[in-house]
Amino acid sequence: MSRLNERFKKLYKIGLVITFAIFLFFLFYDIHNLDSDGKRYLSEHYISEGVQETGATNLVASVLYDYRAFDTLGEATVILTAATILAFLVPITKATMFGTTFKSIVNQTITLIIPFLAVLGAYLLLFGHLSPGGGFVGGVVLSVIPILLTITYSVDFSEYIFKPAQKKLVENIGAIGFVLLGLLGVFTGSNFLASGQAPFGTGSAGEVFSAGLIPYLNLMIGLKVGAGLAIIFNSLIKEK
Amino acid sequence: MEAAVLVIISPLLTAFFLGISRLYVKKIFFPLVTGSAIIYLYLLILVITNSYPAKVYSIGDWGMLGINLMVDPFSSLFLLIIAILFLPFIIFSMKYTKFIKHDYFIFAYLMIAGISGMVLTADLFNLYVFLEVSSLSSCALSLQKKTDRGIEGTFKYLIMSTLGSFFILLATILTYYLTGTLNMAEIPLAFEDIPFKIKSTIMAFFVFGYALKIGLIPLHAWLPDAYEDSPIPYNVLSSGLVMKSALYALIRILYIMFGIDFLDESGMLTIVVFWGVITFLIAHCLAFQQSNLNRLLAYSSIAQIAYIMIGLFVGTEAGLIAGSFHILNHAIMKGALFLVVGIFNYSLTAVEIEDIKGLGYKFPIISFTFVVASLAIVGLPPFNGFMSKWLIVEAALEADFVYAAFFILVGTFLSLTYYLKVIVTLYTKTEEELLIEEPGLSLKLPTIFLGSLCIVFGIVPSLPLSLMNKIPKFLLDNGEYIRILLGG
Amino acid sequence: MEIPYVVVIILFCLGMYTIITKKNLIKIVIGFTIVESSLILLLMLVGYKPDGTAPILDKGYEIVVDPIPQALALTTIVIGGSVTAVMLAVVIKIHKRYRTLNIDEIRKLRG
Amino acid sequence: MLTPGFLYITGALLLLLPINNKIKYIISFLITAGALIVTFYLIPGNSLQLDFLKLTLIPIKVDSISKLTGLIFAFAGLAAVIYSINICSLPNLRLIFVFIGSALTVVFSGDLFTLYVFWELMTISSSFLIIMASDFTKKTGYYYFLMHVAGSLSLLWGIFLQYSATGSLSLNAIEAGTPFFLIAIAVKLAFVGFHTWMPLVYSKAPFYVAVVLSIYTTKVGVYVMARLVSGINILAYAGLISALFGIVMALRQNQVLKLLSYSIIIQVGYMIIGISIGTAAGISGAMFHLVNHILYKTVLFMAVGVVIYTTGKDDFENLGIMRSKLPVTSIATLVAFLGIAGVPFFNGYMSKSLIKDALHEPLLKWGLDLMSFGTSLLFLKFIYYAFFKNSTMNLAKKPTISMQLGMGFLTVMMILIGIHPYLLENLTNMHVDFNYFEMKHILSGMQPFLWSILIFILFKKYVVKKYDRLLYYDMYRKMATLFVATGYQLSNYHDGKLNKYLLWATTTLIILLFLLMFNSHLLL
Repeated sequence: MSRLNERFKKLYKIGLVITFAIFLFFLFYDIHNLDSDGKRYLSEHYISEGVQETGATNLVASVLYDYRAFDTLGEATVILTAATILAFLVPITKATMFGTTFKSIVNQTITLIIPFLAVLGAYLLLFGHLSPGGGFVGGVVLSVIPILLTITYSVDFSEYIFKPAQKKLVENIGAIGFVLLGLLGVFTGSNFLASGQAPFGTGSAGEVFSAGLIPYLNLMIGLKVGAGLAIIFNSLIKEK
Repeated sequence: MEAAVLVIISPLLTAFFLGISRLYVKKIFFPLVTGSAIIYLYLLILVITNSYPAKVYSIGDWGMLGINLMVDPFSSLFLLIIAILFLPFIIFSMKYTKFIKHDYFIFAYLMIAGISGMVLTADLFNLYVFLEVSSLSSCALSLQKKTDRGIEGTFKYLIMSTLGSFFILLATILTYYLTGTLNMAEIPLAFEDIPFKIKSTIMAFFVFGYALKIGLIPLHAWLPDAYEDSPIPYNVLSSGLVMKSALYALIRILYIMFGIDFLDESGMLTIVVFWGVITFLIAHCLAFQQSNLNRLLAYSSIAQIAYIMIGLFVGTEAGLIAGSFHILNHAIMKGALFLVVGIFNYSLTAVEIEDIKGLGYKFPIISFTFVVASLAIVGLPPFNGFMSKWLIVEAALEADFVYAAFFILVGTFLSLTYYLKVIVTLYTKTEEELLIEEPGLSLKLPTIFLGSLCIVFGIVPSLPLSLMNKIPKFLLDNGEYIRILLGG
Repeated sequence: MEIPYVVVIILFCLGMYTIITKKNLIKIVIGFTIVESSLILLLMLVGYKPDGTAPILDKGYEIVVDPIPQALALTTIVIGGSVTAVMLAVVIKIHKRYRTLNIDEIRKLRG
Repeated sequence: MLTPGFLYITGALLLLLPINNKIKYIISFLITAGALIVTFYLIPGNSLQLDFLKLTLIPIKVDSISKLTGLIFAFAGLAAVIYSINICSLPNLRLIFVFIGSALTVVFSGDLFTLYVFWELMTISSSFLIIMASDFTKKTGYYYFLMHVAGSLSLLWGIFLQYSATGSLSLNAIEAGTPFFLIAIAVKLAFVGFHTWMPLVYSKAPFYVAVVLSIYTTKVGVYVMARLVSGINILAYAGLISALFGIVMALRQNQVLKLLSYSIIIQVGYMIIGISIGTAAGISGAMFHLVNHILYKTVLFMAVGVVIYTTGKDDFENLGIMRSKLPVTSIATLVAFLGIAGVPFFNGYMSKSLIKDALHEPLLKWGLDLMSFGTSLLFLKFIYYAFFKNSTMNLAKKPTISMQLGMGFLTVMMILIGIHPYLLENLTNMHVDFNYFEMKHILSGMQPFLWSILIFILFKKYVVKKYDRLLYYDMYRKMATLFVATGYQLSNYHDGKLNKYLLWATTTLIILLFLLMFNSHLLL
């Protein structure tokens, strides 16, 4: 009897999911048959005017850090929240990591790789408005450095090089910097997070020091994401 | 309206600075928290008093190209709730929290920032982002005690709310796909020539996603679990603001994006009212069974939210006013109730109904506050809950939802059964010698403040209603909202 | 052109199925990541134009894909990643307290 | 305009201040006496309007009926407060003040909203009075509160129906939702079937609570019935049935307070009959009966209260102490007995004969005689135990002066009304063309009393007998059990399995989608 019940339950679940799939299928089919391409005035405006208006050739960066920079502030806050939750969940005392020891060749290679990673990260951060990359990507690359250290050496060593408190500080400075850069617009008489409209202007598109606030915002987000991801990784791995 | 954006930014900044203060300068903790709470209160009042006529603030001066914030009476209602609850919450938590205070206040400020962001934004994706900020930090707050039950409840909360978020995100993406914009004023214009079926499916996703966060039955199961072992001051904000902000977003989306005509045509109004009736009847039955005060109040929150849903979804002007009034009242009443439970919990770690036996004679004023707030939440005169329930029933009758109106009264009776159970226990004498830690003034004062608001708003309901009377103008007719947003 | 949408549907429903049937906490979290990735895929599809190039306008270009969904996708990835991290951390805590990952045994809260 | 109800509520607030005993006495006396004087000088026809939200409220509106009721309420309030001031604690005194104040406001309210608010306030204050009174009354208070709130919610629903049908809240005869108004009133005045709270509360609660409650609770129901649903002839029979039920139940009781509470049901039966006739004579008869009933029933409750106070219990045997040790109480009891039995030249006679005279249907007239007969039979039992049966009881403590003072007031008033029945008419300008001392009326008033004495003497051993408890069936408790069982079942479904919760959620999604796809107007 209970087996029959169990089987019925399973069938019921599968049925639910399939019904839902059919709904989704019809929905997508209907939407797809609609002619909705004519309505993309917003994206067309971004593509045709975006470079002049924001001064960044990377349109994704101009959307992320200029048109919709407020979203970016929100998601930066989400990472900060996540990092704070993880740091708070994990006890402050040192936890041991599963004991893996690597051959010395691994250790040596890591020390060689790290400078390159740092340079790559810095490049991605600083040229985010000109080429593929940006704060998030650069931040992730930067965070790989402490992660690699953690994996190859140990949590202890990694936290000896980059102290948790310092990472936290960098993260908070990144977030505060973002907000303060945004407030710069308010102080110069225009709106919050204004870059092109504020008196400091956009510069000429294509140069490093152009696009108003975007490079600096990129830098701040990069610091924040890098520190945040490092904290998250270390906290997850510290638990046994 | 620089203040509008500062309402979102200032708690964020406070949270970030608290993060630094936690590591390096612990001394500035107290002035930072209280000082910024007071500044925040000032900002809120500034925004609320300027909320009519509605104003638009464009972030980065992009106008229609970027993200806009909009302050209108409905959003200022939520800012008013924040203004009423936040300072008492801060003062109460200062004394109450025995765990790591810094983290607790960081999350609290992040949550408030997320909620005010949700309330003010006029952009669909921005709404989603701030929803995530508030729900993630809300999870973090419910985790603060790090007990087994707390962690389990938080996990359930996290799973359910993430599921809801995904559906909201799915609907948001599809909306962008169909309209090519995320601005809440342009979407309804572009929505006009979208086929009926597509629109109603997208609406179903929105409703489902937000209903998970609001906790309508049977999507409610995480809610009492998340409340059971979380810090009690957090529960005040959780039931008063987190649930409500999801409700706010739902109302915003449905009334502005889809419009009242579509809601009526697709039958959404009928469905939600029926759903609300089912919800509060079951929630009252379940609440009677609880022996844990937090769970009892959680179930009662579900029921009260259902009343609010009925008020807001009967689709008339009176209904919107009544529902909004009940949002405010419920925040106050539930806040007072939770704070009283918080005091009991602080003084003698009581959470079960059995534990509070005889406390009515030991804490006369606090217990009286409890009695007042619970009678108010049941909906007996002359307290504020009665006024808003009266308005809701009147609106439901006016809109021909006679069964809903009738069952609201039945629900009132059912809710009395369990609140009275608690009150009777409170005033039953016991022989036991209780070890009591004296609650200081900083615990008592916020509680009494909220309790007295219950009486004041019950006797002079025109005080808050003067703000709420302007709400329907911006919701019932989305043209007004669109005009102001586009014009700004 | 239709096939990617079918993939989105399949991924979404697979994720949903994982979430509602699996008993292991880690598997449930994996279900969430599957759902999330299907949504990111959907975002990419929304912005896609045939023969479009990446929205970086430093050289000559003819058709550029919609940049907004790409920005949204980045945001979604970050939020999804954060939520997953928090979920995993809570799962670790649960495993430490309850000594199990079976969801049917984690039920101290009832009623 | 100063209203008596407002005065009382102010008094309750004043009592919140930290005060000593002396000031408590002064405040109480000033408030109660002040309220009486204010009520006395209210002019029929006065009213006050107040705008509240979208409603126009009339918190005070005086006419002759409300003035009469208000006067007796204020007078009995004075007596009751004096009676209980030394016995009850300060919080309870506050509650008593709120209770009396809201009862007085109900009486003078001119619209349904005010009526409802203060009706509910009466329920709240009286319930807390019961709950706070002692340790044994917690469950009783719970029961009482739920029952009365059910009643008042029914009133509220009736008001909503009336409001949406007519668009006004004025206090006129009801046009829509009459059944709901009837349920509300039935609970308040303890109609048979809705009476279960009354014997429970009056026997369990401390006696001073019973005194205060018995003055106002049921009478407010009667007053509101006269206001809203008067003249429904069929209800006269219902009142008769209720009264006969009351007689049967009262005869079987072993506790004096229970006997008194069942006898309230009988007396309320008179008033229901009077109101249901609908003529001016009938209604004024009912209102006069209300006044008289308050007087003698309060005195009886007070007397039993003195017995309880001095001996500790309210068994019939304890009543015997009256004759030997409590002279004031004995006199008061005797006067009250003669009043309630309807003996000419005592106060009950006046209103009873008024109601009888207004009746035209023979069946009801017979019924009325039967009720009078039953009542006097009941109280003969009471009197028998109090004065004729030998008792060996001893006084445990002396009754306080304030108790006797309160009782004395009412007794004097009773005698006054009995000797000069036109007093009430003159007081309120409700003139009924009726000669109380016509031989015909005196004879018909005497008959049931004399018959009852005869029957009592003949069948004494059946009347004065300890009965077993009747099979006790309470429908409301059964319903409550059902509610709890349902809740338990529902709560069992929440067994903590996350999979289950997720499954519920998904199912809801699918249902929602289906509802929206296939237009849900048809389904719901």
